[in-house]
Amino acid sequence: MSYEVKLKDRIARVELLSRQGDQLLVAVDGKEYALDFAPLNKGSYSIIHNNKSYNVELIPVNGVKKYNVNTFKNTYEVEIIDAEAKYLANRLKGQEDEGESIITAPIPGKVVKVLVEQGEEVEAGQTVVIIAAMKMESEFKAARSGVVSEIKVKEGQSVEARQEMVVIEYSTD
Amino acid sequence: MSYEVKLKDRIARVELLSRQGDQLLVAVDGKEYALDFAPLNKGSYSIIHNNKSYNVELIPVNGVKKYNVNTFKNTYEVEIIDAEAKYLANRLKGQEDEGESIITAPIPGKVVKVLVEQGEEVEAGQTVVIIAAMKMESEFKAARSGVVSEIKVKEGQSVEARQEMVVIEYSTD
Amino acid sequence: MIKKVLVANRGEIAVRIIRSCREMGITTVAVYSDADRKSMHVLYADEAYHIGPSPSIDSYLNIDNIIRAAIMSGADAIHPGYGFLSENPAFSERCKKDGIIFIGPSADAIATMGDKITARKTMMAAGVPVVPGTEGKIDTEAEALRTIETIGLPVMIKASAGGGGKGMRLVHNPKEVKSALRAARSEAKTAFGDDSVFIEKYIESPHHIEYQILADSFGNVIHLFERECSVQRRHQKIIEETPSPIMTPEKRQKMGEDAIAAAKAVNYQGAGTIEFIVDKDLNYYFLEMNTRLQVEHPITERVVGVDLVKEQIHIANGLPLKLQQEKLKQNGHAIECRVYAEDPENNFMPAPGKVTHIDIPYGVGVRVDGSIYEGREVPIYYDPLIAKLIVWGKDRHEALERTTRALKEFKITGVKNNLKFLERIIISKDFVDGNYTTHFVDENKDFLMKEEPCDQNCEDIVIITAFMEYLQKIEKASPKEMTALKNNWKDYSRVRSVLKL
Amino acid sequence: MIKKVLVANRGEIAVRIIRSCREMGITTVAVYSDADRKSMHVLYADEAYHIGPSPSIDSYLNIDNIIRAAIMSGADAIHPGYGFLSENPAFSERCKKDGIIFIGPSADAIATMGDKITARKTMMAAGVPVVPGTEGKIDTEAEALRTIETIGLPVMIKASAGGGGKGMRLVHNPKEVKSALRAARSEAKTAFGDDSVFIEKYIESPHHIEYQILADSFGNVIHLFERECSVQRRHQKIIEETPSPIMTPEKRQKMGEDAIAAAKAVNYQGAGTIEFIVDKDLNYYFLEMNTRLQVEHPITERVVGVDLVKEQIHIANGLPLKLQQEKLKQNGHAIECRVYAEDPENNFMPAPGKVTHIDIPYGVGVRVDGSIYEGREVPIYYDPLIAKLIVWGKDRHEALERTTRALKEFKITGVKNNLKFLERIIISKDFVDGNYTTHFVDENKDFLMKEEPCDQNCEDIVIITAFMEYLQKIEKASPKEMTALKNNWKDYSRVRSVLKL
Repeated sequence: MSYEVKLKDRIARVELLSRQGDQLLVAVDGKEYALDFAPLNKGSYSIIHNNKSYNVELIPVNGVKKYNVNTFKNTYEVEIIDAEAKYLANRLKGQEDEGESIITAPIPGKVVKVLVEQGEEVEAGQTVVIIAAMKMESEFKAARSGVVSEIKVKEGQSVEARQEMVVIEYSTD
Repeated sequence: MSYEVKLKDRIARVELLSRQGDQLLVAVDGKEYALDFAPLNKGSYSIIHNNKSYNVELIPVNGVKKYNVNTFKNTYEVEIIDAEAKYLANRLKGQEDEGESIITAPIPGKVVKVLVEQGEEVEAGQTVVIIAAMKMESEFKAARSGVVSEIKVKEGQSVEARQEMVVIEYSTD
Repeated sequence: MIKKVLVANRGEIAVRIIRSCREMGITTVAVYSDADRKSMHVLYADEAYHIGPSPSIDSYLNIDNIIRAAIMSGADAIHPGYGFLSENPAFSERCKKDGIIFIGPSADAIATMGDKITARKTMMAAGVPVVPGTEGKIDTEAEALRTIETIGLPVMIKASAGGGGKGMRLVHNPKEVKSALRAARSEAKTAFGDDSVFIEKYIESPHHIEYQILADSFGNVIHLFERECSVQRRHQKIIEETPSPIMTPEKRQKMGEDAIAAAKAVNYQGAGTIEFIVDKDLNYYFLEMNTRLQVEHPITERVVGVDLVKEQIHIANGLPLKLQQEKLKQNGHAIECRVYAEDPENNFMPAPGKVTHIDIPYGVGVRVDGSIYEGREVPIYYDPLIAKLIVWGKDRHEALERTTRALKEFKITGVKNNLKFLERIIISKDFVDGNYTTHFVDENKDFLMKEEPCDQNCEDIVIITAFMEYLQKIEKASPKEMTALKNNWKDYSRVRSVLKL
Repeated sequence: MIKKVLVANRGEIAVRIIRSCREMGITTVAVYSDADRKSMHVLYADEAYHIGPSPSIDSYLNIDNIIRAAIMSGADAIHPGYGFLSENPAFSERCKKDGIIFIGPSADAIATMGDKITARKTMMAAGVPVVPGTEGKIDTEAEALRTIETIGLPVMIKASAGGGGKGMRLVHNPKEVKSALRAARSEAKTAFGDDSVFIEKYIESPHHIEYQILADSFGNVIHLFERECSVQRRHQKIIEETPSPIMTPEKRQKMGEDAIAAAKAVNYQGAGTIEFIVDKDLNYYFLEMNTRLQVEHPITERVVGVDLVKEQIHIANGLPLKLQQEKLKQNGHAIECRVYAEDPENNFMPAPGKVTHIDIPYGVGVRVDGSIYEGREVPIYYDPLIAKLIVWGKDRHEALERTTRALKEFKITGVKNNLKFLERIIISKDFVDGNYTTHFVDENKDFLMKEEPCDQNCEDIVIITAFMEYLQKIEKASPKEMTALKNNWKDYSRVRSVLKL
């Protein structure tokens, strides 16, 4: 069995070469690892590699292919890229450039400022709207450059969580 | 739905009278309870009854009908007695009086003393064998009166966990 | 004697208060909004009363509903915790009127300290140093300029009823005075319905140091030493420690005496905190008084060896303080880290969500106060504080190394949180050196945002583990589930992608 | 300076040692037997080496294997914890020979204190009171009777190499002397290969009070006050507290001086404990010295404010003690409860099993040291200690009420344990009064075995919850699972029922 696994910017090819109980031989990008790989409870593993001890916890994020991974030192997001995921990524890739993006409020609050107008061109990182919630003001920025196609909120208005605020159409360049 | 539930010596008849989301009306031995019954995670419930708050955790023991139950103050063993369990209990009841009981070692250790001989009559609570394990000596007693039908260990001998030590045939009186 | 306490709060502080009540054999009553039916304080209390919809204004700030719950439950006292109604004089007054003991100061003391100009005047009369500036409110540019001539620039124009940074203007140049004055007054009017403003000298690179005090109904007032609270983000504290690394024994005693004088000036009763602003030369000035328990009270508890909630209850019971000032001592060093459900990479924006996994640190010198559990949804309506880590060491050095150890053991998954950010603070040079002001987070941004490096081996292990877990899931998945999987993933390929910020 | 420590132990003490090493920046090496591959100390350490099969004799007592792991890992020091090889002079010697720092005393000190007659003689020479009795070993009835004439009855005949109650005989009547002497010598011969015995006065209703000491390589020895350890079952401590409720300041100082004298008499180095037996008139006698860290060391850490593992490492590094006797103070009161996987209703028989659920207590004054987690199988091969609850209060009263609160919050499911039994001890009248001896558990059996009453409402709630959970499971169960259920339950109706005791 072999899959690609994504960790931050890196996509690694992983292959299970052999397995004898908890003793694994696995290759990551061609580098071989002989591991004592002991499952603990629900997504926790104790791994010993060259007498180094790793305690790794996996917590699934939305389904089976994405995990939050905790080690003693760090926390990662890891994603399994199987055939389906690849297909999906390709389809999305092709489409999203002509798609649109909706900026939603993650928490309930009040619209303090709308900094753009309909039809206005925005650049990636540009602040689009400011929300006050839990006594704090938070800036919401455009993820990529495009054109504001719709503004769904007004200054002073209260918004609910997940309420749509501003729609941006991606540039096609 | 109605079942019998066993807690210690008590067998209570429980019936779900109505349910509206987390709002339950349940009768226990005819006494009605209107409860706000909120499931938390895996077997944990928050229950509010007449503004009293109960935090109850259920941990299944061997399958689905038996639970260890933790409340803030106490810990209980609770068993659901459905039709199957009743049938089972009846069959067992009829048979166990003519059955036999095997005293097994719960932990590995060494037989310090065997206090009975084959053919000897023993009374309920009588010490049958003494085991030394984890630096402690533990006495093993007959659960009910009967006759020793077989002794499977010798003094000084090491025993493994779950090894059978003494077989007692129940009296039929 | 108080037999039953209603805790008019939620989250970790409600749980913390209930713990001390339990130890004293006092029955506890929780109150909860719609969003908090499954909150830990509801599970942990003996009784629980629903007090309204999720927004605080309809529940935790609803005096009528809380008083009704107190009366129905037969509670003889209410503990307000911090935030919500804890510094609302009307609530203190209402409890008194309805014959319920309010575990906190009188309405009068709350009101006096709640208005900045009144508090300032009261402190000046009591001989407690205040930031140089006007005694009362000012109305004209001429008055403002006269004050500036005396105290020098820069100055801060502040709303008397102010808070949360509103109605405040920093002035560096005499030419800005007129417009700043107008802006501050108009903002104050809008925000608080009161356009009174005053002028204070602006303290650059300040330390925020506060004193815990306790005062009984017999006029006995003691202080329990200082807490250093200069590590802040968005004007909110995130790490506190005691003793303060910049304090001297002389200054400690002097400030302690002034803290007691401040409390006595308002006939204070209960637990309270005098906040001082301290400049680099250790000149200190009264900033404000918090007339309630503070979030960071546990570091004082640890170093002085008291249970402040129990002390509050004893005082509310009309008992005299047993603690004596001259016998109090600071033993060792304590640090508190506030764990927030927030995203440090996104300007500390609150990040509610469902907690899927927690690892809590244990062992020598570690205390955790929290209110989350696995499976719990952190509500979107309230403060994002979900836990506090309180660590003690025999000296500052040990407290720091222990805090680092505990933060590494601490994991919360499912909601974004600031645990890694806290760890970076604790190991940053300025913090280790005890050399920091309220500008610390801004000044150390680059270091604080960096990740601890991990060699390729370590990353590969992570990759292998995820890979193996996935393999196992696939092996275990029944054909039915696999089909569902296949159908699901096509749904994701919609044209519109909803951006989640 | 020590950079890498191998911990030659398992369970909670291994985890506890690793914690302090981590705080000091020291790399840690765990060792494990077959049964301990998934033990917490293995998960928590930086490195892990397998050292043999499950029985201790083949792993944790196997000196060769442990030394090999130390050499392979490049550890420069070994911490032995308690039990296992911690008091084995050969192990201390072997470490020295192989150039590995043994974090503990010299082989000589261990050997001297390990032989009861030698220890007794050494203490007498140092002026430390010992229980009246023979100076050396005795061989004949006549010698025994002469001794008895001097010290009076009852007396205890004890094996010199003894331990664990073996080779001991209590004599109430002169007529029993001859047979008791013969029995004790024969038992000692069998158990220890050495039939030397001696006679001591038997102390009725004794207290067991011990002193923590620290000694560096420069001859500095300090004591860190006493621990009261009289609450025992099966001659094993279950609850310890400090200060002792029966101690006076004068006695405390006198015993402390004697504890220091005892340690100095063997040129002791490291952390150690002098155990005294104390009668009802506060006469005290040297009982034995434990030349290692004790299970109950955390209560001293809490009240005195030290990290004893760190002190051990500093001493092993050849550093002088920084602590000074005259500056040490007992702050407040601490209680330790030992949580065992055992069945109090069945004569405290060890009860290994799989931990299915844990709730751990938190909050002010609570520390938990443990080594279990959900899903963990408690091995059958080792000591059943699975966790320790250490609680602090500003005085004994608060420590007691807090311990009760914490024990109520503490739940371990899946393995039988003594949590409820511990709670009963803490609330029992004799314990609350501080009026107890080593006979406490026997004398309070009836009270300790009782369950806290629960009204019918509370039982009904439990019944309803189980009922609802069952209903939901039935609703969720797929037809396939229901069939499996139906097939399974017929298997139970066997004629033979296996009794599990």
